Amino acid sequence: MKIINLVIILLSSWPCIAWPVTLNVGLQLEPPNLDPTSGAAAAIDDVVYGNIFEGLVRINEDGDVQPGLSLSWDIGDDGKSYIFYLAKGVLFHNGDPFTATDVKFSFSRARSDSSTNAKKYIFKPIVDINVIDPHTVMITLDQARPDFLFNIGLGDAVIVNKDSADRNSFNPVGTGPFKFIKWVRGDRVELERYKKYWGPSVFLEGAHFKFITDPLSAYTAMKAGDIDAFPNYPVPENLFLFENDPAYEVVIGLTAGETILATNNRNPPFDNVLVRKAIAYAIDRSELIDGAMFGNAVPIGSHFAPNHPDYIDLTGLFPHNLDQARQLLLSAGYPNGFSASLKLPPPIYARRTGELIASQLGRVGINIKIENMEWSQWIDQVLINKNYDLSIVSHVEPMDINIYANHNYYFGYDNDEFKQIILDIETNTDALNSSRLYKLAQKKIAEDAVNGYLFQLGKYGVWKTGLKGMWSNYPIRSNDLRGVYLEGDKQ
Amino acid sequence: MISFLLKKITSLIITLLVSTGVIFILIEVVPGDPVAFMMGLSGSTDAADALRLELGLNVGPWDRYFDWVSGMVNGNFGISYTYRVPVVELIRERALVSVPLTIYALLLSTVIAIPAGLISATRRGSLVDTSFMGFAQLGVAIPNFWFAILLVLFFSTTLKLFSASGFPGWDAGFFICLKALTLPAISLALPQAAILSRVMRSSVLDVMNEDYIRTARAKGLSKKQALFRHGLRNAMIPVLTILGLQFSFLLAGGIIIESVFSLPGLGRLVFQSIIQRDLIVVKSIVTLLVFSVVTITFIVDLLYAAVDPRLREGNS
Amino acid sequence: MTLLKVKDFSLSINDEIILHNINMEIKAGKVLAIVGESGSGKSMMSSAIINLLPQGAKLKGKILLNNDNLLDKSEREMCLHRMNDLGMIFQEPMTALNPLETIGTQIMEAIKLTNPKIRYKDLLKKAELILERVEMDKNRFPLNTYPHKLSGGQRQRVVIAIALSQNPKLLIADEPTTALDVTTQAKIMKLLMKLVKDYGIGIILVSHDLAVVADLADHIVIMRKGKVVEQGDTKTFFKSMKHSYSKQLFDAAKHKLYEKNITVGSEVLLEVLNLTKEYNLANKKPLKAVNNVSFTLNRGENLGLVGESGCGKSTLARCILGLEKFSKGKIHIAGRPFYGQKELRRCINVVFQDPFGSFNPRHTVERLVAEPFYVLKKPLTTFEKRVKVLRMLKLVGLGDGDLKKYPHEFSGGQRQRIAIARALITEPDIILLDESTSALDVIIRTQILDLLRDLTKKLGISYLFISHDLTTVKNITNRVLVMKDGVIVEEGLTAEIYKNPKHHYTKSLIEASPDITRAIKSKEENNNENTL
Amino acid sequence: MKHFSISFIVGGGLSVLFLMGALLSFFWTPYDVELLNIKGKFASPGLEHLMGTDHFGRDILSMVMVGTRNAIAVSLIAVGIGATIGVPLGLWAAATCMNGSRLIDELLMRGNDLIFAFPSLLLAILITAVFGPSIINAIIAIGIFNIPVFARISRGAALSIWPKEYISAARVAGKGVSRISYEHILPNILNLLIVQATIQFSIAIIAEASLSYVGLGSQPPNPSLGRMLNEAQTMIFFAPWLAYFPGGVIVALVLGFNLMGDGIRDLLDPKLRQKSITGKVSNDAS
Repeated sequence: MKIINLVIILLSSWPCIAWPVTLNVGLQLEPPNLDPTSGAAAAIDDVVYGNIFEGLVRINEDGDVQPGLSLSWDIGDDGKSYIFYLAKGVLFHNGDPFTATDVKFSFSRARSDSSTNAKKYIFKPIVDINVIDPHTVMITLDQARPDFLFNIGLGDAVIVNKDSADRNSFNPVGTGPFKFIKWVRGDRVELERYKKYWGPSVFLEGAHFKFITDPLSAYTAMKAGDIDAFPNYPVPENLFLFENDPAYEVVIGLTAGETILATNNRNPPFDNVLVRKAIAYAIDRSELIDGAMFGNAVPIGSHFAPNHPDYIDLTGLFPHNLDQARQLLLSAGYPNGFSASLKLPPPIYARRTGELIASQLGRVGINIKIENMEWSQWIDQVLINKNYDLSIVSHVEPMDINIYANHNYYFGYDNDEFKQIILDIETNTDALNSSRLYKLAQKKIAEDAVNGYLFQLGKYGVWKTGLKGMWSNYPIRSNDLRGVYLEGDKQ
Repeated sequence: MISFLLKKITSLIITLLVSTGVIFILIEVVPGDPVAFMMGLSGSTDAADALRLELGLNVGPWDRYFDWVSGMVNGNFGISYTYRVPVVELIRERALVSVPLTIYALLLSTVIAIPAGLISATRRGSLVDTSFMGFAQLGVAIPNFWFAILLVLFFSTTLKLFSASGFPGWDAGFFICLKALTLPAISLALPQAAILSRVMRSSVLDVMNEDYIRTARAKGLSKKQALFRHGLRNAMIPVLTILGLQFSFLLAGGIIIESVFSLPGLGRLVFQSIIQRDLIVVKSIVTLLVFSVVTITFIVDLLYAAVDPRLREGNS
Repeated sequence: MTLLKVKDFSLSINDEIILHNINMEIKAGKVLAIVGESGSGKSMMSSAIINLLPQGAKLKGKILLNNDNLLDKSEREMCLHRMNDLGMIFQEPMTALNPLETIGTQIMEAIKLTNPKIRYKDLLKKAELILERVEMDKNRFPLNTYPHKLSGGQRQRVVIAIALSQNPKLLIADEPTTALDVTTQAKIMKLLMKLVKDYGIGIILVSHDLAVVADLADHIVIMRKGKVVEQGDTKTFFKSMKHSYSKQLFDAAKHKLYEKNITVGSEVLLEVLNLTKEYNLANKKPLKAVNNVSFTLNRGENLGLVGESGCGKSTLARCILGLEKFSKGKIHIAGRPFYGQKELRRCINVVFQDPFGSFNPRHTVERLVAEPFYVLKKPLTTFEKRVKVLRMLKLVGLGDGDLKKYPHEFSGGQRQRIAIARALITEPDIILLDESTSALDVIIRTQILDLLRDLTKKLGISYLFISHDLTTVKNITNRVLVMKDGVIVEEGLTAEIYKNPKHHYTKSLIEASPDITRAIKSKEENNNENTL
Repeated sequence: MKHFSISFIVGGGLSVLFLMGALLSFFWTPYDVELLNIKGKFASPGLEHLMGTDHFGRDILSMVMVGTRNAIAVSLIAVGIGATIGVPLGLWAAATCMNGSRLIDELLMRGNDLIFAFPSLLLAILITAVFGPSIINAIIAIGIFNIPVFARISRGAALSIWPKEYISAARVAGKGVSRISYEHILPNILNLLIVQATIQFSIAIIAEASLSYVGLGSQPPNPSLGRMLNEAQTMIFFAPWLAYFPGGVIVALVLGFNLMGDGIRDLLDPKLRQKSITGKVSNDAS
């Protein structure tokens, strides 16, 4: 029925569209390839999710699970078995009809040993997929998995076509409202409205995703009118220039990116909770947000997205207090502080926050040595070899608090109590209960000050005034353009 | 002539072979795993292993080296790890931007520099000379990326004459592309032009002191005639060298400019590839760049021979 | 009738006076010789006539070409004059031609300038004709030959051809043969004279050597320090010359024979046995620069080695000095085989040709002269060195004050004295004089030669004097070797060889080498013919 | 002695000015360059902050001073490396080329070509990819590319000195190749090297700027002109001084050293000097 609403909304908004246009969308990162079921690059979903590819279900702007290729579904009482009722008359861009077998194929492909799907774990719990009829498919899990529905809404679980699957990386073929035209590597990917789209037709003639790495050119391209919309404008500092310009609209939303001061709980002195708390006290979030993000970010007190219903505000747990911090250091046995390295990945937010953090910790006698590095170095040293003291990074995966349950993860947080909570969450099916458990989990890691919790990364949407229907939040990485249209005259 | 050619060619080949070795070793020691990069912060390990297998990263360095070199010899540079398309194709696409850009920049700089150098040489010590050389000094001193930024600010955001960034692709039409390449070309050309004009000036001055110019003047040629009929070709020899160097420099040196204008050029590709540890691409491009440099110096040598009969007989 | 008249002409460059109040006159079909040492301004004079002067040149007075003053001409008019009336030949033929153009194009360009309407066929013909005029065989040297294929003499011919091709009224030849071998020099000079006769061109012949011009010039102008010292008709000049400087030049030019009262010891100091030095060239057969040469040098002997450039004499010298490895044969110094080892090095030293190139410009005279001490087995103290150096400087006629000076503070002659001091400082048995006086002005040259003679006698040093110039060798050696193409063609007592040379090459050398006394004689003879 | 040319005076003046500023920064800067003050960010140039403040409220003047110091230090050391390795190589090559075996000469020169052939910025990036970005690696990266330059120029110059007669004289005195290279060749090509060094220096300044512009080179909080420019880019529209001052300093610095280089050449160039002595400036007929 949600669909109906959508249709109504769209219909009601139909008259005020001047005429269909091809939208120039600016992205900072170019995807390495266009197959969302391969690598983990968020840049892939930026382009293809919801536009070229669709899953059984769709995550919408608010992070809710919506019907996708499956218009509705039933869940067995044990929470293990799912029956999906698929949409009819759906055609892949190569003309093949979409049926239950495609679902089976896609998921089996993702689970297979040779699969290079970054989120294989989504498909781990699947024990059986059987095609009941061309438009009905039943999936059985090893146990109840409340997050399963959400997960198969992710880009990694989109439905692909048997014949074209292997070429998706450079010639993606999906069921989405836009079909792939061409990819001028290093410059843009061109999409065109798919005439035979099964769902309500979209307003845009097509879309060009232009890749603009350089933050300066991001601004100039926008100002010079080369770009109609920058869904996630890379630099916050000159946002206000657009805000002051009536020709542009700035929408500041939230991403699923919890920006944290990642702390290596394995090594001294950070294995000492007192030290971690001291750091928590030493951090001045308002200064960080003001200085590094130019005010455009929301402070967080734990590893949880503020716009999630189960979110609780824990920013007050360790208010900025230098004396407290010094006290704790003293009692932890570091009266005159210590030295530590801070390894920073490339993104601007990390680099800037890093410099500020360094000076903030410096105030309580913790002498920080900044080491800037590229992603692969960071992944190599920090993520894989856990060879680091502190780092700053934004965890953009939605609902990823469970990473704290994995003691081999680079935080090195090993806490049975917390593991139990996550286990409960994963197995329990009752909504109320799960909400309680999530809050518990947030509290736990916040109190243990596993990491320094800084702020939720903002999504800075900048587009020409009159452009409607762009996502204002990033619950998952996607620039779903199905609802986008340009109001008034096309300049 | 033949021996001259042979000598050049052999040294060319040797340089290339050695360079492939150096490059390979260099790349081998670069830490960071392309697969890990592609898998991101929460990639599952067995998927990573599968990918490693798929990319053929599980074999030893020697095998990889020989596969690589033998592959290159018959034009197969392998498949890009990240883009999953033949490296040759990638390079072709990018070269279609970088090479024209380079040539464009080179043309600009020559068109500016040669006359400027000539004029200031002939009008040595005059106001024109001093002002030209002043500009040259300035041109050498301005970092090109910095100049590029100023250009963008002025022409794109203020005057809105040129689009700030991006490259439409040649199928969009020649002049549109030319327009897109203009600002980058200018910002690349300026320092080169500055250098070139200085070289041109000094070499013309040197030539004008040659005895054969005096002979020519004794024939009754005016100073200018003597310079143009007998001086120029001699003066061009050092200029040729610089031009050769500049071509290869520009071809590789575009990295920063390309990213300032976000042009899909070789420079940015290789930069990206280094970041993404798409090492097979890095290897190939670096090799290609080295190759281009070597061949260009080779061509320059041939040009010398074409200009200078003494070299043609190889007795020099 | 007067072709060119220089009247009260003065020239200054950047307010530094180069020429002062010059007066001279040349008639059509006559030869005017300007003689002077380097720095006398003779070259500037010639450049001034054709008005190719450095920037900042100021000219006063008159230069009248057929009674119209060249100094009033605009640059464009001057170009026309250079095209039609004036031709010039320069000292350095090696660089006088554009290396990138064929000799044909360079000649034809000149022709085309004088008559632009000429058809290409005729142009080619004329060019070939002119090349023949300067005795360049058109089969050996077709028009499409590039300069680098030609020897110095041949290039000079091409330069002359270029000048002629515009059939000028006046030809200015600035030391046209100084850079060439004696035999070539003679040929070129003959050619020039022939042209005077054939075309009735007037020639201004600039030279540093009176002997060269004595028998060619109708009129001689002696210049010094930018002034005309003396001038007059050649017939009478040598008898009537008054100025001391002219006399000096004259004496320097006529070489007295070496007095032979020296005692040649029996002890062999240097022995060269079947020495051969091969250079293997790229894709050519190896060139024998020195081919199976043998000779000895006894104590007290003054041996000369004469040959033209490229005959291998310098290579031979370098082998003897241990600067080059030789292919075959032996060199014995003091009876022991020498291959550049230190202990024998002290027995032999050298004085080079170029007084400018033979000193490290950054070292003081003291350090320069003391350098050979490096060969001594036990090093001397700085004091001992200084004492020896001072003594040696005194011997070569330099003062204690020069000890701390740098080479560029000395004149060419003085430098050569320093070079001699350096050569003698370790009291070697042999010194090798490699063209040691060729680069010097005639007067200085005689002084240096005298110095050498005295010193070697005083110190009992034997020397091997290598030169292209017979006359020099003649008056400083008692025995002489004549070398050609790496082979010694003739050997004997100097006096003997000069009286009756056996080998035709030696003959040609002797005939070619300018000799002023002979020159004057011949002049007088053909005067008498005229008078008879 | 020939009086100084204008370019020398101007260039020398500029260079000295910057050197002083850089030296001064060791002892004193108006503000602490590591002192962050978010409250006072984007202060426009004025009495308090002569060059204004940046997005962290740091004093630009102070940062420029230290940045200049770093740039100069990096360039000096890099050029130093290039010279100390390159010149001996060049001399050696020349010596071997003049006396017998050309093989070593060939090898050395091919090696040079190889380095020349490598795209410099790329190699720098690779180096930093291997060892991580740091001021040291910037120095190495720039230094490497100075080696062939000096090797080449000193070889060429040495080759022109070797045939001189005073070299033969020295060898007649029994002196060895290395001794001659050191005693006779080196002093006589020094002028050339000095001139080249100044040129290389100014090139190195730009190289350092480019490296730190792309994030290689000296790391925060240690300021560097290139990185300042990079950070300034996105703020140039409302805080232009962030870009103008560091950029201007780079330009002036390079300009200064280039001019000084030219001036030195005018003073030392043997060719010019010889002309001024003999007064033989051939036909520049006016």
